[in-house]
Amino acid sequence: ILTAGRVLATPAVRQLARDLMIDIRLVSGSGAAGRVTKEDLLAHQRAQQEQRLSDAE
Amino acid sequence: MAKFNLIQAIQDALRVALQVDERVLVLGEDVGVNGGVFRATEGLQAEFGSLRVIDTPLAEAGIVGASVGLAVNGMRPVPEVQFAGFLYPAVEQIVCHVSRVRTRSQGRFSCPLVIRAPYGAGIRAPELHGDSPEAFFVHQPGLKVVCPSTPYDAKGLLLAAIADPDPVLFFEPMRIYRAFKEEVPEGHYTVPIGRANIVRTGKDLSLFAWGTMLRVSLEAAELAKQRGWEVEVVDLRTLSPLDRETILASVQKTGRALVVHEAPKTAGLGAEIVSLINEGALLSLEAPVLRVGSYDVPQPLFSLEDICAPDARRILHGIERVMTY
Amino acid sequence: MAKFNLIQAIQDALRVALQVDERVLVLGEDVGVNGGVFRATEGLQAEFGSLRVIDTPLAEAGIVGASVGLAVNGMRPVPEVQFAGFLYPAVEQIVCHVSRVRTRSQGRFSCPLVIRAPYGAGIRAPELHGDSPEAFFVHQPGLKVVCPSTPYDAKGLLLAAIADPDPVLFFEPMRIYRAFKEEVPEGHYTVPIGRANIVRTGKDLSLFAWGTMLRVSLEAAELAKQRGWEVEVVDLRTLSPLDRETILASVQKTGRALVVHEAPKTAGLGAEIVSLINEGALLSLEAPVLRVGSYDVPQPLFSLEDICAPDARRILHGIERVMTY
Amino acid sequence: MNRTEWSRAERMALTPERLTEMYSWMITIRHFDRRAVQLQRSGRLGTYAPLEGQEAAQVGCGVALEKGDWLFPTYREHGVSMVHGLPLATILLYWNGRPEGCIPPPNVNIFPIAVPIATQLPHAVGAAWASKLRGEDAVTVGFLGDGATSEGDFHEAMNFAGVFKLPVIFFCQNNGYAISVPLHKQTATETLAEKATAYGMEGVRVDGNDLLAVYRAVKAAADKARSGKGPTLIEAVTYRYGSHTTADDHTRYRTEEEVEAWRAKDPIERLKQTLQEHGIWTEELEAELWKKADEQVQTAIDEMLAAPPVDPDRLFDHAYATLPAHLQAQRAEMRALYRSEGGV
Amino acid sequence: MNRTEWSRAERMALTPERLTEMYSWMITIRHFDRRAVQLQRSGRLGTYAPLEGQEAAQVGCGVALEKGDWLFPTYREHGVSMVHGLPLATILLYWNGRPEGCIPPPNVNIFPIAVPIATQLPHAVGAAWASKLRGEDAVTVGFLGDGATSEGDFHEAMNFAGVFKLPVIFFCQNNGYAISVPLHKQTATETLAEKATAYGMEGVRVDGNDLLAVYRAVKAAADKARSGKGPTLIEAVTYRYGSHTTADDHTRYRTEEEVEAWRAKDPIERLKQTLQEHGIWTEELEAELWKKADEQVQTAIDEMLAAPPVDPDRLFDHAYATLPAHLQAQRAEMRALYRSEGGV
Ligand SMILES: Cc1ncc(C[n+]2csc(CCOP(=O)(O)OP(=O)(O)O)c2C)c(N)n1
Ligand SMILES: Cc1ncc(C[n+]2csc(CCOP(=O)(O)OP(=O)(O)O)c2C)c(N)n1
Ligand SMILES: [Mg+2]
Ligand SMILES: [Mg+2]
Ligand SMILES: [Mg+2]
Repeated sequence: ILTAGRVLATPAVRQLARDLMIDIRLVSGSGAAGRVTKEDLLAHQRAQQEQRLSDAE
Repeated sequence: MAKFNLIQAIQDALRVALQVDERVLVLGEDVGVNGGVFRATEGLQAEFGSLRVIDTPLAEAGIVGASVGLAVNGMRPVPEVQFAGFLYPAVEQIVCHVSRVRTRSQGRFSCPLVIRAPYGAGIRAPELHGDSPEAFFVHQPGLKVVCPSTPYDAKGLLLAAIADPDPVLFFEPMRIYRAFKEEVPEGHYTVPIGRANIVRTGKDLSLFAWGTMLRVSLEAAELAKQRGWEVEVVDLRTLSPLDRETILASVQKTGRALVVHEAPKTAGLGAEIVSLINEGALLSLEAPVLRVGSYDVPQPLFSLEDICAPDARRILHGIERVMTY
Repeated sequence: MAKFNLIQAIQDALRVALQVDERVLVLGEDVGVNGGVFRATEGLQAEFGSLRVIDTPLAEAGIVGASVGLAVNGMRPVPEVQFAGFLYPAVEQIVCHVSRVRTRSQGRFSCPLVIRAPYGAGIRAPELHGDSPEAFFVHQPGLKVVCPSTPYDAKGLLLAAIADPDPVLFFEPMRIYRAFKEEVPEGHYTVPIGRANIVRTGKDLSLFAWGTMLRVSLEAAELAKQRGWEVEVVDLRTLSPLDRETILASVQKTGRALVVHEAPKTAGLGAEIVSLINEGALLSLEAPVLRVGSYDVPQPLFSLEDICAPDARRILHGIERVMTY
Repeated sequence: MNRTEWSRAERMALTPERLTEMYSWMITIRHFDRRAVQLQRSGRLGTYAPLEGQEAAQVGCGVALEKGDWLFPTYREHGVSMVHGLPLATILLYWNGRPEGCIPPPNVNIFPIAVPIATQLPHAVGAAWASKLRGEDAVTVGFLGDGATSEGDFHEAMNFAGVFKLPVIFFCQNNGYAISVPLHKQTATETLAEKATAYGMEGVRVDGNDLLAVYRAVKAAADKARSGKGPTLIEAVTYRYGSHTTADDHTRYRTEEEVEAWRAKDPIERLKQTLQEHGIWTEELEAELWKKADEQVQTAIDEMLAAPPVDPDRLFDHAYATLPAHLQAQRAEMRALYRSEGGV
Repeated sequence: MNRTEWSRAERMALTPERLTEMYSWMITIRHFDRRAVQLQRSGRLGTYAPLEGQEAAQVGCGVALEKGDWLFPTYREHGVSMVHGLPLATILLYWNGRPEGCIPPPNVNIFPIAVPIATQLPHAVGAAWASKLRGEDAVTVGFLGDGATSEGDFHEAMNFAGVFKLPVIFFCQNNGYAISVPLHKQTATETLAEKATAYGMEGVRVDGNDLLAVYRAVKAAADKARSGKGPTLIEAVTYRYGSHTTADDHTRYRTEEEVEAWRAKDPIERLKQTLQEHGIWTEELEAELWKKADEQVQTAIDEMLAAPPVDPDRLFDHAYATLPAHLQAQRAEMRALYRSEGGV
C-alpha cells in the first residue's frame, strides 16, 4: 500500500530504509504524527523476509 | 491601473504616501532636485515642496538618526540610503535605536520610519554598490525587512511599510528596477507585510527566493522542468518576519527545498530558512535543504560579480543536487 | 605556568605580544593610563610606553579605521572596542575595509589587526553593554571571528589572532572574566584558530556553544545526565571559520544536536550551524537540530537579561525537546 | 556674573522664589546622587553614573527651558531630567535595569537615555526638525559630554542643525574627562565651544558651575531657537567629582588635588553665596531644603525598592506594535519555563 | 600668485622643465578623462567618474609630494594617482571592474580606492601614524570632496590627526557639489578650510584651479608634516565640469551658465598663460604634449582592452592569506560550474 501524501520519517530512518533497501513509501508509520520509525522498518523487513520464504516454498 | 516598472511603482507609492499623510517626509542624498540617482523620487520635490522632500547632507548615520528624531516626534520619515552598501555607517542608529525605541520605552515612543535602499549586484556598479546586507537586519529584533520583486508588490509593500507602526527596511532589487512593467493599481493599496507569494507551483522542490533572485530562480525552474522536475518558486517578499506557514506548507508538500540569495551563503538568511524548515518540517525532508548564495568571499569588483552571485546555472545545479540526493 | 583568570590571560597575551613583536600596538578608549575598564590592559602602558599602548579619543570608526591604516602600513594594531555593542559604529570600517583589503588588492595589501571586544550580558550592565553581535561578523567574508571560554584558550587564541595575517574579531565573554582561574603557560603559545574543542564527551546529543554559554551548557549537561542523557558539549572557540569537521563528526556520532548562543535566535550563528549539519550530516539526524538563543526581542535592560539569555533550565528544555522528539 | 550685564527682565525673572527653587533643585540632586551611590554600594542599585559637581550645569539648563521642550539625554542627565519632570523613582528604576526607567510621564518630553555615545544628537536634531515643520516653538536639547564631541554622530548632527537652522541646543557638559581620558587627549582644541564654528553655528562657553551663567546662556539659546534663528552649542565647563560610574575608580587617573581644587569652586556653594548676597539664604532654609530633599529622595527610593518583580512579559510586550506569531510562540515558551513556579 | 611671494628656492624649483612637466600632466589627465568618457559611452568602460576641471588641484598636489608618500584616494583621484605613479592602464582596469585596478606597482604607495565616502580618511591617519612611529618622513595624503566633510569619518579622522599631531594632509577638492547637492545644502559654513580649527588644525584654502597655488600649499603642508609639526587641511576650490559620473546628468541640477563661468577660469588655460609669461609655451610644445598624451592614453587603452578575461579564481585567491577549507570547496564547485566550458 502506497502511503497517500508524504511519508514522514526522520532523516536517520530514511537512511536506514536505504540501507535496508526498503521503499519507505510502502511502510506504514506507527510513530508520533504517523511517522515511520526504525521499528516500523525492521518489522517491514521481517515481513518481507517471511513473505520471500513463503514464496519460495 | 497603469503599467509600471519597479522604479515607477516605488515613485508612485511615495507620491501616494505624501498625498495621503502629511506627516510623511522623503529625505536623503540627491532625492530632491535630482529625483534620486535612480529617479525613484523624480518629480516629488516639485510636487510636494522642499519641506517634505529634502536633500540632506552626505551622512547616513545623521540621516537615519535624524529620522529617528522625526519619527518619535510625530512625523513619518522615509529616508533613502543611496545604496544598501551605505547602510553600514547607519548600523549603529538602526541596531541601537530604530529597532529598540518601542521596546526600550515600552511603547511610550515608537519609530515608524521606512529606510529604502537599492541592493544587489549585477549592473556593473562600483564596489559597495552591490552589497546585500539584509541578514544583519533580520538578525536584529525590532525591525521588519521587506524585499519586493515586482512592481505590484513594490508599491503595495512600500505603502504597507510606510503605514506600519514599526520600522521597516525596504530593500529594492536594483538590477530589475527597469527590467519589466506590469499593471499596478492607482491610488493607495497595500500588500501585506509578512506574507510570501507562491509564484510558480510545483510538486518536487520548494525554492525560496526574494528580490533580485526571483527571475534567475524562475529561469532555473524552467530549465529544471526540462529535466522533469517541477519546482515550486516562493517569493518571500518579507524577510522579517518570515512567513513560516507558507514555507513549511510548501516543504511539507514537496519534501525538498532550496534557498537562493545574493548575500554570502554563510550565516545569510538562507541559514535561517534552513533552520526553520529543519525545526518545523524535518520529517518531510527527503534531502538536505541546500542554499545557493554568493560565494563566501568579499563582494568583488564588477568583472566578477556575475560569477559571484547565483545565476540560473548555479541554481539549477543546486536543484539537481537536491533532487538527486 | 601561572593560574590566571580570563582577564589575566588576556592581559598576559597582550604583554607577550608587545614583547615579541615591536609592530604590535594596543589602542582604544581608556586602555592606557586606566588599564582598560576591565583592567585587561593594566600595566601595559607603564611597561611599554604610551607610543605602543595608546589612549584614543572616543570614536570607534576612527579607532578601527586608523587601525586599518596602521595595519596596511606595517604595524600590528590590536584595538579594543570597549564593549561589543560599540562595534556598531565601526561596522562600516569592518565590513567595507578590514574584511576586504586583502581581496580588493589581491594580496598587495593586507590588514592584520585584531579587534578585541567584551561581549554578552549577565553582569547588570547598562543597555548595549550586553549585546552579542558575532553573527554580523561571521556573515561578512574576509574576517575571522574567535571567542574563547577559558583562560588557557583566551591567551592562546589571542596570540594566534595577533600572529594571524588576516583580521580577527576577538570576542571576550565578559561575564566570566573573573569567574575562575586555570593553569596558563607562560610566554608565547598559540591555540589554533578554526578548531573546536570537545569539552565533554557524550553519545546522545551534540551541544555546540561558545564563550559565555559554555558554563551554563555544562550545567545543563549535568542536569541532562540525571535524566539519563549523555550530552557532548563542544566549545566552538572559533566562529569563523567554523570547524565543520568536528561539528559533523560529533553529530554523526550522536544523531542529535543543539546549538546554544546568547545572540537572538533568528538569523544568529545557530542557524548556520544547523544548516551545515543539515548539509553534511542530515541522514544521521534522529531529531531536528534545535537552537537555544536569546528571544528575538531587542536586548532588554538588565532586570530582564537573565530571562532573555539562555540559562541552564532553558538549555535543558532544549535538550529534552531534542531527546524526546 | 556682573549684575549690570543682566537685563531688567532677566533680573525680574530671577526672583528670590526662583533662585530658591534653583538652589533647592541642586540640593535635591546632590542628595539624590549621594544616596544613589550608597544604594549601589549596598547592592540595592546597579552601576550608577554620579554627577556630583555638575549640578549647576544641569539645573541651570533645566530651569531655562519650557515644559514643552524636548530633552535627549545621556546617562548622566539625572539632574536636568528631574527639573524637567522625570520622577526620581523613574531614574532609580533605570539604574536598576527596569524598563519603567525609560518611560517619562505623559507630557514630560524626555526621550529614553541613549547609551551609545553621541547617538542621541541626531535624534535631537530630528525632533527639532519636526517641531520646526509644525511651526511649534518647542526647543530640543541634545546633551553630550566632552568625549562625545569626538564621535561622528556629533559631527553629523551639528552639521544638519546648522544646514537646516533647527531649533536645537547642543548642551555639552565638559567635565574634563571621558571616563579616564582627559580633554587634552580627546581633542586638540582648547575649548569645545569653538567647534561650533565648523558648522556655521554659534558656540558659547560658560562657567558650568555658575548656575545663573548657565541659565542665561540656555535661555538665550532657547529664545534664539524659538525665534527661528537656529541652533547653539553651549559648552558648560564643569567637573565630575566622582568616578565615571560606580564601576570606575578615578584615583587611577587623576589626583585628589585636582578634585579638591574643583570642590573649592563648588556650584552649590556658589549659588549659596549669591543667595546670601541677596539676603535669601538662612540656616533654616538650608536645613529645610536638605530635609525636603531627603524626604523626596527617600520616597523615591522606597518606591523603587517596592517595585514588584519585573514581569518577563515585558520582554515581548512592545517588541512590535503587534506581536508577530513567532514571538507569540517564544513568549508562550518563556511563560511555560519561567512562570510555572509562579514567577521569576 | 604674486611672484614676489615665492621664496627664491621655490622659484628655483619651478624650473621651465618642471612647469612643462606639470602642464604635460594636466594635458595627459584631461585627455585621459575625455577618452575614458568616450569609452564608457561606447560600452567599453564601466561607469566612470570624470574629473575634468580639477586637473590643477590634482597635479598641483601630486607634484608636491615625494615618491615615498602615501595616497589614500577616492574614486576621482585618477589625476594625482597618475602623477604619483599609478599606470593609466590600472586606472582603466579599475573602471572596468577588474581586480588589477586596485593594485599599484611595487613602491607606488597608493592605497586602493575607497568607495564609501570619507572612510579612507581614518586609513590615511593610521598610515601616517605608522610613519611617525617609525620615524619616517613620509607624508600621507587623505583625499576627499566637499560632500565627504559631512561624514562622521571625516570628523573622527581629523580629530585623531590633531590629537596625535600626525603627518597627514587632508586634501579636499571642493568642486561645489556632492553629486547634485550644492555646497550650501551640504554645510552652513562658507568654506571647508575653516572646519580645520575645530580640530586644532591649520586649514588652508587655495584656488584649486591655480596649479602653482596648490603646489605651494601642498608643499608647505608636506614640509610642515615632515618636520613634525602636524596635519593640515587644504581646501582646493575647483569645479567639476561634467556630471558626477557617466551615470549622472548634471543638467538636472545646474545651469550651463555656471559651468561655462568655470570653464572661463580653466586650470589648464591658466597654467598655459603662466608658461606663456615665462616664454616656455609654444604651439609646437602644445601639439607635442597632446600627441604624447594621446599615445600614452592609447597605449593604456589598448592594454586595458587586451586584458584577458578575468580569472574567476581571483574571487578566492586572496580572500584570506590561506584559503580555508570551506572556500576551497566553494572554489572547486565554481571551477566545475564555470570553467567546464573552458572559461567564463
Ligand atoms: C559608542 C560608545 N563607545 C563607548 C562607550 C563607553 N562609554 C560610556 S561613557 C564613556 C565616556 C563618555 O565621556 P563624556 O562624553 O565626556 O561624558 P561623561 O561621562 O564625562 O559625562 C564611554 C567611553 C559608549 N557608551 N558608547
Ligand atoms: C557612505 C556613502 N554614501 C553615499 C555614497 C554615494 N556617493 C558616491 S559619490 C557621492 C558624492 C560625493 O561628493 P564629494 O565628497 O563632494 O566628492 P566628489 O564626487 O564631488 O568628488 C555620493 C553621495 C558613497 N559612495 N558612500
Ligand atoms: Mg566628560
Ligand atoms: Mg559614524
Ligand atoms: Mg564634490
